[in-house]
Amino acid sequence: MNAEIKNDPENALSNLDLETPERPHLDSNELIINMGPQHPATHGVLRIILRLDGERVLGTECVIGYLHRGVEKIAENRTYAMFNPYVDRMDYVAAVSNGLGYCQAVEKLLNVEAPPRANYIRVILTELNRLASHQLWLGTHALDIGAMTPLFYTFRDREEILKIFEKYCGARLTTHAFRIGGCLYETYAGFEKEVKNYLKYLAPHIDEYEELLTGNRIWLERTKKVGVISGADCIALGVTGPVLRASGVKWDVRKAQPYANYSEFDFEIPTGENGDTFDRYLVRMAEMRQSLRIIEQAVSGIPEGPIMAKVPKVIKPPVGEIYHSIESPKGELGYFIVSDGSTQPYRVRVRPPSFVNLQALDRMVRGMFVADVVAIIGTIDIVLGEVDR
Amino acid sequence: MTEEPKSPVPPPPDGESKPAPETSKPLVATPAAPSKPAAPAVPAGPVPVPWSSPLAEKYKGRYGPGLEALSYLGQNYLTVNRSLIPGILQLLRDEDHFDYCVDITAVHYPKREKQFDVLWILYSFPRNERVRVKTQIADGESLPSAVPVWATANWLEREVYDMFGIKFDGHPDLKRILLPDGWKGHPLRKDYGILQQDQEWVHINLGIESGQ
Amino acid sequence: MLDSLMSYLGSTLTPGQANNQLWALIYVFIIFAGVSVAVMAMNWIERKALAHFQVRLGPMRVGPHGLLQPIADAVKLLIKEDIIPAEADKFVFWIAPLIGLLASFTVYTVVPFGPSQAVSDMNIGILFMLGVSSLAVLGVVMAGWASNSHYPLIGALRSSAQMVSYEVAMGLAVVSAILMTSLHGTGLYGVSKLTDGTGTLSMIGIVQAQQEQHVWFLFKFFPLGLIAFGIFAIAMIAETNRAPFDLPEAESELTAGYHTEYSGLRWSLFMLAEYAAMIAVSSIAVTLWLGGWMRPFENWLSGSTWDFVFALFPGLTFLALAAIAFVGVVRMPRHSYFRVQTIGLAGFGAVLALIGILLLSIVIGAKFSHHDILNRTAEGLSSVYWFVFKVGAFMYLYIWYRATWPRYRFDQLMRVGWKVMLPISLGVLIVTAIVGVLLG
Amino acid sequence: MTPVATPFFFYLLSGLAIAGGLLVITRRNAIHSALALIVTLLAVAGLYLMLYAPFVAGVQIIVYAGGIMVLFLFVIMLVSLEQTVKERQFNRMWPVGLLAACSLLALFISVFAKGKGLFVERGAQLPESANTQQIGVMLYGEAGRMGQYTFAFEIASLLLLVAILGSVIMAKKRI
Repeated sequence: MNAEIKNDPENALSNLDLETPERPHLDSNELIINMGPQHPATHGVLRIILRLDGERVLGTECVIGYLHRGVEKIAENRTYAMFNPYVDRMDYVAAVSNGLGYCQAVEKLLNVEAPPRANYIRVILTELNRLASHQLWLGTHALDIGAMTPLFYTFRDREEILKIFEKYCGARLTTHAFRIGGCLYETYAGFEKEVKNYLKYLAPHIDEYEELLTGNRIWLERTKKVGVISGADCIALGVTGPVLRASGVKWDVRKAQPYANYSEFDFEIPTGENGDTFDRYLVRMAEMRQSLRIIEQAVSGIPEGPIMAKVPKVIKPPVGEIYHSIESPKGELGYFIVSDGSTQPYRVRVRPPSFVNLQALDRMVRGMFVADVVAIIGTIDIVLGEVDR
Repeated sequence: MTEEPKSPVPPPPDGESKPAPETSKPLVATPAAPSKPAAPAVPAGPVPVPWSSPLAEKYKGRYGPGLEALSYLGQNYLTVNRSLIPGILQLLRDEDHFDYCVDITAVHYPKREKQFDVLWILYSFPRNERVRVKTQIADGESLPSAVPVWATANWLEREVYDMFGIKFDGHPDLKRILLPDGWKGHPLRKDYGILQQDQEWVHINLGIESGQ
Repeated sequence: MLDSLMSYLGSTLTPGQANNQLWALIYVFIIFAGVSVAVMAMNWIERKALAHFQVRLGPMRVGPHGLLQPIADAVKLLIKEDIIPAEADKFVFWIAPLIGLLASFTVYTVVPFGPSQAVSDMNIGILFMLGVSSLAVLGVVMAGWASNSHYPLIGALRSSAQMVSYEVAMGLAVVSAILMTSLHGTGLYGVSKLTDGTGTLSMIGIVQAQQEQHVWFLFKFFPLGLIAFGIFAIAMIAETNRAPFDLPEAESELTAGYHTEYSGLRWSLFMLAEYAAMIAVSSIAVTLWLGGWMRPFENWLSGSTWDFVFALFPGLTFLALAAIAFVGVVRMPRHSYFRVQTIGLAGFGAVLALIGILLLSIVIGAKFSHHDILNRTAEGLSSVYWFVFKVGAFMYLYIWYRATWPRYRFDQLMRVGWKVMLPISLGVLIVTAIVGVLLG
Repeated sequence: MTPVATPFFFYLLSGLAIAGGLLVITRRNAIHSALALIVTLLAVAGLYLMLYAPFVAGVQIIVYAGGIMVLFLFVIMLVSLEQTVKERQFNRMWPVGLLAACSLLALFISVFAKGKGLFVERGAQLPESANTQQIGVMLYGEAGRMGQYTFAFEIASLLLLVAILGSVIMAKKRI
């Protein structure tokens, strides 16, 4: 009664999922279990159908779309400026990155360049947002693995970043910080000082996170050799971001094809070796430290000058199409925009890193245990708002 | 992977002075050129120019008239006939190391005879170069699936199918991905209104008259 | 009536041994109420301590510093709708929490809070405790099965597998402690002789053995006792399904494990059973290795003066708690909103202070009056206090673990249980036996 | 040490054991049968206690009620129950079962008819605390002397060890 037999056509998995790496030795009943969409560990409304042999995962199928809001369709019915706030609602834990990517893509289409001071502000805020995103990831990921305490530590520190955002643009989460052509708001008085203070404050706290987790035996056992994916598999599956880097591929859009003014800053791309959950954790921790470095340099070198390029009130890019991508905290976030010369984009395609990375879940969880599934979902660092758009 | 490899694509010989001349890094927003920040966004903007590089020449030589290599704002793309599709993608990956399929998407032009543009946005790690492959198909026509070439094409093609109704032959599991399985209509088509929805589905599954 | 009540007070036997059914009943009620209150207090302390580990405040609204939060929770749980899933096996669903609760409360019959402060002293006390607490698994398994849902089922399977496997290592660790009761020795590796027929399974007998040997079994045959204790301390966390072995209730994987489908009163019965079981296994650990009701430093700080000083501890503890409450009163914001809370906290402090003064006066009175019943009461208070103090330390450890550690995965848990704990506990048992015989 | 309300508890526990036993064979739901079996086992443990055999009672609870029955439940839960509920409970073995039941009944009746004289009068009743030690002495012996059942006990444990090894070999693909 409690186990559905696998040949049930109603619940059969896709044929992709039925080719399993190993047949169970004893022909025990395979259990099909449904995880989500209301499940605490799926980070939103992700539904995963797991096919289990005991506690071992034979295959998965992700059912997504519960948060689909038709962002791309909305874009076609809004002007370029009006669509700008919508992008914040995709990856809502890294709204600033989304805005940066969109604004730069439209600027490229308009053939406009944001002034240097605007670029500095953008880099500072984007990197702060990367820190906030990684902190949220760390807290929830640790919570999935059963460590409660890091969550509260990271949220305490993330709060300070959100306060900076709030002071800068009035919003904490969906910031709408940037405008096409630069920034709307000048930095508030004491912005540099506050950011610098925050950097000083956070650096020891990152050590504190690591102290709680990095050497912890249980943490090591739960993350090492779990969800291993090779660099070649990552590339084939289009996986980008920290997941790709943890598999040993040293690739970061900020270095490979620098946007904004990332080429002016000195930072490193942290990479892992084994491509397991632990390496992804280490890569993200190292990335947080690199972000601190970037912000440090940006805050020290922020020039005076205008913050807005000359952009017409009514934005009418010439006919054409453009693809622009940035390194969001999750991976390569791309915008493909087609203009027909009118005030509204003809088509906006978002290349969401979470969506593409989530596809690698199946590859990562095969042969793992149910308990690892939550660890692996956490380690991919998805945001369902971005997966479903 | 190298961080910033030297692109094998040499600068184009013709000195056509377009706003974004081709550089070794076509996607960089040219930080060293702040001289014209105020280029007014006149509708008569830049036009695509032919893209000449060894890569483009190679494919032109191989496929001839079925292929056009263009460059717009420094971004290169190949417009190809539908018939070339599985072959050229395979070649791009195998011979020219475009090992990373960034995205697959489509654009709907309802007034054209061949209504859909389907695009493959590709990236090569060794060359640090992006290229877009673009083809046109009519409504109801299908395309060969790129899943054997790049595994990532699986979900991307499903999304294109979901949103545009373009079928991909040989796809292992072509079904809707973001919308519910029983939904009727493909919302990113231009003839699908922004307020439109599958009333019947909403009625049956949600028990309400309309989601609005 | 009163005579028969009072007559027992001079006895040095447990009511069960003295065959005093009335006092046995009174003890049962005291223990039942005490454990229930302890669970509620533990609930508050856990939430507060966990909150302070995690840079937050915890409950602050209901009562001063959330002191009334457990009561509010209890009321909420009692009046909540009691949901039974449509396809559930109603009878089993209904009886499962009761079995768990019964098992974890029955265990307290033999817990020796003091030399005579137990409902009864059974000849097979420790065996009884292990046996009855192992029945709690049945409640978990039945709950998981009766819910007719996947997550509870997997949770139940996990927890039964976990409890059954850790029981083995736990039992072997217990056996090595029991072995020590028959191996006389006066210190770490002091004079030791094997004596026939002095070993015992009785809980009170085990503590008395430690008293006679002048050593807590934790320190006996150092480090053997320590290792056995360590094994037990780990296994008992696994037995009670607490972090880092809280897999049956791992919310990130199985929502809430075997009690996913339970709500309201039934759910609270599970919680009550879980916390009662935690206290029960901690009592076993305290009895077996930490000298039960014995006060600390009986060897170093011996003599009647020191006895008196340590006997003052219970009263002083309550006075200290009262002092903390009064500090809280002083620090409470002077605002009309907080008036009720301030008065409440002051009253709470006053009650604590009264209890403290009462305890102190009993102890001081016993010291100077040499009245038999007063003496015995003072002794009993001291014993119960030290027992509860040690158990409380374990409870704090439970909270500390939960705040610090991630969760084990199931296979890792099993590996630790079978491949690490079992061999070590077996080895400790054998080495203890060899050492005992060699020194005997 | 005076026994507590012996006749009452004896009849209560025996009644529970018999009722549990009947439920075990009449319930269609295997889980319910298992639960009834647990009741029977606990009642039997109580009867042991009344016979001043606390050690046996404790072991009965730990091993049967706590250990074996959990494994039973474990197995029953893992197999699909819906079919077993529908299946006919009594198969063709019922004549054999009937024969066994009848002979058991005959045995009981004969014992009842012969009465007390059938049993050997045992020695003085042991105190409760010595009981556990007596078991130990019988199984392991005293200093310098082998116990009455040491050999049988060791053989039994060896047998169990072999059984464990066998089951491991059968269950494990590669060792």
